[in-house]
Amino acid sequence: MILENSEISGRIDLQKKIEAVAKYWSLIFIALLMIIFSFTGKGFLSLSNFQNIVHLSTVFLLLAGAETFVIITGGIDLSIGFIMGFSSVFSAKIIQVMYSGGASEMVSIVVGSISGLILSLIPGIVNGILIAKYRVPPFIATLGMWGITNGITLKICQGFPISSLPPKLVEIGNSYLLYIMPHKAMSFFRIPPGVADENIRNLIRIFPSSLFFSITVLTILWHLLKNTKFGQHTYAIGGNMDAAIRAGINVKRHLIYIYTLSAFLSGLAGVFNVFQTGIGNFTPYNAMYELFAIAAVVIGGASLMGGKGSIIGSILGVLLLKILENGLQISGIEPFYRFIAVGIILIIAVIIDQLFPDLF
Amino acid sequence: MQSLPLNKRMLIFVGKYWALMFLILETILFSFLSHGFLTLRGIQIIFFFGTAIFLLGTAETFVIITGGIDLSVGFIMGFASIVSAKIIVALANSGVSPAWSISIGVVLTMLIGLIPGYINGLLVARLRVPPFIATFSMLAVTHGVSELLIQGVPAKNLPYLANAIGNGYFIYIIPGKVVSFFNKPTASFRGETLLEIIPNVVVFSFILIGIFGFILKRTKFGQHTYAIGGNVDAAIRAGINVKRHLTLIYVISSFFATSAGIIYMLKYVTGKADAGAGFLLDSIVAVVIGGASLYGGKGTVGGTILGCLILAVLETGLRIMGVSTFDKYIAVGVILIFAVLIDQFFPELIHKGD
Amino acid sequence: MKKIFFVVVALLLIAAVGLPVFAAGQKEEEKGKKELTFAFVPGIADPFYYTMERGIREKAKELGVNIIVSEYPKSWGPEVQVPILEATAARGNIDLIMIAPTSVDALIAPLKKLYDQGIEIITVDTYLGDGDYSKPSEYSFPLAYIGTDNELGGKKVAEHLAKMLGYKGKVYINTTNPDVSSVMGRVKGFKEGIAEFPNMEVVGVDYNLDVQQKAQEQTLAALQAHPDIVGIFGTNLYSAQGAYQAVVQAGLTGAVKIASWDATEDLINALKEGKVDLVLAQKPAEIGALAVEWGYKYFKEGAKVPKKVIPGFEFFTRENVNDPEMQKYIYRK
Amino acid sequence: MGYLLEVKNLTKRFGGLVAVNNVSLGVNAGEVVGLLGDNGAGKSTLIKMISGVYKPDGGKIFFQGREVNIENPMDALSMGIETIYQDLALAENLNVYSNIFLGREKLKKILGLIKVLDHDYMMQESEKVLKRLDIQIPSLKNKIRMLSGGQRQAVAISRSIYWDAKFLIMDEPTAALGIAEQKKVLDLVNLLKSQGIGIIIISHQLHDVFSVADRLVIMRRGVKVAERITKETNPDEVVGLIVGAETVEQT
Repeated sequence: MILENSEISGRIDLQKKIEAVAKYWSLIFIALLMIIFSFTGKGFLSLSNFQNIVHLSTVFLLLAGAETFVIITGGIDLSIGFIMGFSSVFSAKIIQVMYSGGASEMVSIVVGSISGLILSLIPGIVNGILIAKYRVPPFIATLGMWGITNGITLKICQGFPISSLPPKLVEIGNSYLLYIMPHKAMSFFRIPPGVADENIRNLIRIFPSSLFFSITVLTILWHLLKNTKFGQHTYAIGGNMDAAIRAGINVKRHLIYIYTLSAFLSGLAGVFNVFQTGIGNFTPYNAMYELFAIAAVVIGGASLMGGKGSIIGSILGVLLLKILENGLQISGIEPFYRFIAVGIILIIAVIIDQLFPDLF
Repeated sequence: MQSLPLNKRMLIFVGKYWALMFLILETILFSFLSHGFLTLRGIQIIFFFGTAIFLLGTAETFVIITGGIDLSVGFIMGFASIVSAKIIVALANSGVSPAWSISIGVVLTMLIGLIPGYINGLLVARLRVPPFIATFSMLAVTHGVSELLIQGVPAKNLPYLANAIGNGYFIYIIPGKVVSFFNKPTASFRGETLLEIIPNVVVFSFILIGIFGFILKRTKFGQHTYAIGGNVDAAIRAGINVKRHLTLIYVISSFFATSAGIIYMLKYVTGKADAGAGFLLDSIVAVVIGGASLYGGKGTVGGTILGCLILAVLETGLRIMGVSTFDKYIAVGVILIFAVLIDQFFPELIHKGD
Repeated sequence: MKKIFFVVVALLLIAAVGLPVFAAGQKEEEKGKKELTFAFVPGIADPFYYTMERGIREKAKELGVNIIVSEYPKSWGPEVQVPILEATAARGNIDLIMIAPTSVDALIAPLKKLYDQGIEIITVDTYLGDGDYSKPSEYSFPLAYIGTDNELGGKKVAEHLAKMLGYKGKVYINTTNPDVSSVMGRVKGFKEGIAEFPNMEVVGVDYNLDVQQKAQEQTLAALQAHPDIVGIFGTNLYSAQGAYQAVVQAGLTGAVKIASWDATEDLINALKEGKVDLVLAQKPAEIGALAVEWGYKYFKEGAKVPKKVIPGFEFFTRENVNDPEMQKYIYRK
Repeated sequence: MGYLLEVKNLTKRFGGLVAVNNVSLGVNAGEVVGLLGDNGAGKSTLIKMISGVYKPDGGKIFFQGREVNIENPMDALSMGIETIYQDLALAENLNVYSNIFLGREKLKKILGLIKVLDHDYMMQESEKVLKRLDIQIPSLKNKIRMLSGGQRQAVAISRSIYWDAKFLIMDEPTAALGIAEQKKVLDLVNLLKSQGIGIIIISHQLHDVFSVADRLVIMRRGVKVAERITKETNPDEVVGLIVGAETVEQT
């Protein structure tokens, strides 16, 4: 008996270890990738490269955050990529009109960004109403909204990116918290004066503002999902819609909120994109932002059946995909291998999820 | 229990046949209002360019009835176009006659094209990976492999015969002079009226679609497909080998995507990785308009073809009419949502009518 | 009630789709019979072709030619473009089609078919086969190819950039898609140009598939892998915009020189702000105008159209960017 | 010996959990055995092993005196072991006769070679079996989705009867039914018993079990804890066995 017990406990120990590996597999995978790439890619393992990665991930982090909420409820939102383009073009257009009409830089930026954000709520509300009230499958409702927002966006900008925006935008969007010129100068938020072009390569930049921005937003989302009634209800709806209804949760209203939140976050990504690039970008047809976000969320442990997923998981998902992409680029590997790698990683993610159903 | 009042019966009628009515109305409108729509040419354009979504739509019909979805069909189509082009070019260059190279290439590609579907099926059926993810991964993998095969540059230099088959017609008529089959009359000269009737690729597609439509509607295989979509547990307990069946479903889907890829290769004499990328969503939309539910258990090949036609007529009609591109996106989005709303509002009426 | 409401919505929807059709239909009724009608089929929805459309419309108005502009393809490829081409041709009464073929071979058959029906073809920006219509071949039927000499352009960009860099250092290319003939010509020309300077080297070519965000990521990665890159060539607007934004983000503005192809407003502004150093402006409007003009001459005067028309290009630099003369080369609708 | 169906030492594990532990039991032809136990006692797992949904980790199954190997549901069905589940396992999107024939569709040949579904035959046969059991359903072409709970139960039972069941497993057959419908189902059980069919019935409704079962088997935490002849016991004792009061007293 005793022998048997120890055998069993040994087995449980092993199982626990395996489960720990399975649970943190994305983290382990990221670590592995980093080790490999620091050998294969010159310049991969450096502060500036990681800052680049997080800076360029900002948009995707926001989109994945949006998709996380939707997927936990068991839905899907295909319109996020185009809502992003919609808000980007809309806010840029307003900024452009105000700026050229003589409004000050800051006023036009603030007014433009806020109106872009508010407008981006509309497609979300419509999505939510269609899905919650009229029981249109999320796939179809958001696919329809995909076409509609894309059409409206292109009508506004006529196929041209919106440009001639105040230069301040890019300055804010690409600024860093701290600039250090070794042995010479140090300053906050702006490049130290007197750094000439030749020396600019030596300037050290620390902590991009965009990281500050994404940390703030994601912390709020994390808190919302993890510690609030709203988050709890989101999981409940995804776990068992009937149970949620019987428990007195106003599921319809909640779903409308979820899709509105998703659109709002996509809108935020769009506005940020204006800051990042200095132009209002419509979303190109083949960008497939939504599929990227869905992939990241699934890698992060969410299930498309609903009821599972977390913000931290989704963040890891985005970082994994972005580090993979960046590392392969720096290592000079053909982009085509990247597609294959993404596909295989996704399958690994889901199979791990299937093998250990109670982990996440 | 009184018999239903007239307006209710009308509603049932509308709910049941709205798609067909929409198609008819759409066709009537366009034929009055856009020049050159209701002509032999206009109609053949709809069918000729519709082949891709007809085939991919049929693929999705099978998958969606089982409650799944196949996102990889577009890139399997591209993969097939590349594989077939590569094989044919290689054979032709090594001295095999064009007819033989094309035949061998097509047959081999048909076989190779089943592989991604088989893997999809294994992932979904055996490893219980959600179809969305399994097929999305397959999308990425086939995309990567296709691009690697051609290094980013579309495969070309196919024999002229491929072009002749892909863009050929069954019957050619020069009114009052010549009728010829399969080959363009040599007597024709530029500017003369030449009637070309029934494109080859349309015939080929509809034979395939017809066969599989029949299988779905009339056979045990079809019945089991619906049963799996309706209630997997019931299907398992009824002794249906669900795993094997699902695997077969994804293989069928892959088979149709491969056929679409081969037709692409014949039509455009190139192989291109993203050949079918743009048709994926259209084909899913067509299936849904055709009355299928993404929750599974419902849908018919006939309905899907109806859905495809609604989309193809709309696209072609708006194009011939010259409506701006941007408005078209909006129109398609609105119609899509509307299509599903109707379905949501009439379910009980539709079922009573069955 | 709800159901009746939906039937009403259905009817309204059909009417909404129908009404513009009515309007469009009536417009076509009014058109005179003896006027020439030219159709324009662009390659993809992007500012280059929108600008070309403007040139076409202006010239057509001047000459009294009817213009039909087809739907803009949402992505690059024959499977998107050919259906649009055929649907546009199905409207009938078209004398000439100006098209940017999205494939050098896939477009031959459909265009030949239209040619056999009596429609003349001019290819703009991109071409069929190898672009040489003067020798007999299965693709020699178009009246002409009108477009920029991309290889020459690439070479000139290389020369300008080399000069700015003092003829030394590493350069990097960001481009769109290996299956676009025009863009590949630019890359080829640029590489040849750089190869003439022994102290210069091309350290990489990335394909962004026409997604600006991707261009930005790739450029940043390239800068990371090769910190000593001093010059970048972005071969079209998405590549160039992504590339300069990457440099801005890396804080290397000024230290890395950027040569770009295609004069969008954004790139011109960036040039003014010092973020971009050289902009090659093709003349899309002029390409369009030339196509209309030659077509008109062919039909009205029986003129012999040259098989190849090369309208040249202009360079924007910091010195001339504010010249009133140059402003017309900026891409606008 | 002599049992129609007998299981010996059946065991099933799920990971670390032993759902069914060394359970043996036998059922005679024309006998109804009630399988009782609290939630999680392992009743469902046990019958799922008999019907081929789960594969046992240990133990043997004998049917008609021979040891049998049940790999999947089809094996069980082909031997004549039919199961009616609590959730009925009907495909709601299919009509009544398609469900009765699900998995064993009658085919006919057209053009001499292509096998297609024989709808007419399946419809007629289904009508016959419903008539035999005195069940009324408006139209056999109706989809299951449109039927009431009792009608669904009737469809599920007629489905197993049609296939000449020798042995029937019923999981909570009366749970979701109204009073009149419950009685109807119990009548059906008695009818089947009189036709020589062996039946295992799982139910929480002791009243129902006592009214039809000849023998009772009680399970707790995956173990068979008792077996009683129905006439020799009473509901109080059985409840005690189910919740484990008896054992507590004994120790």
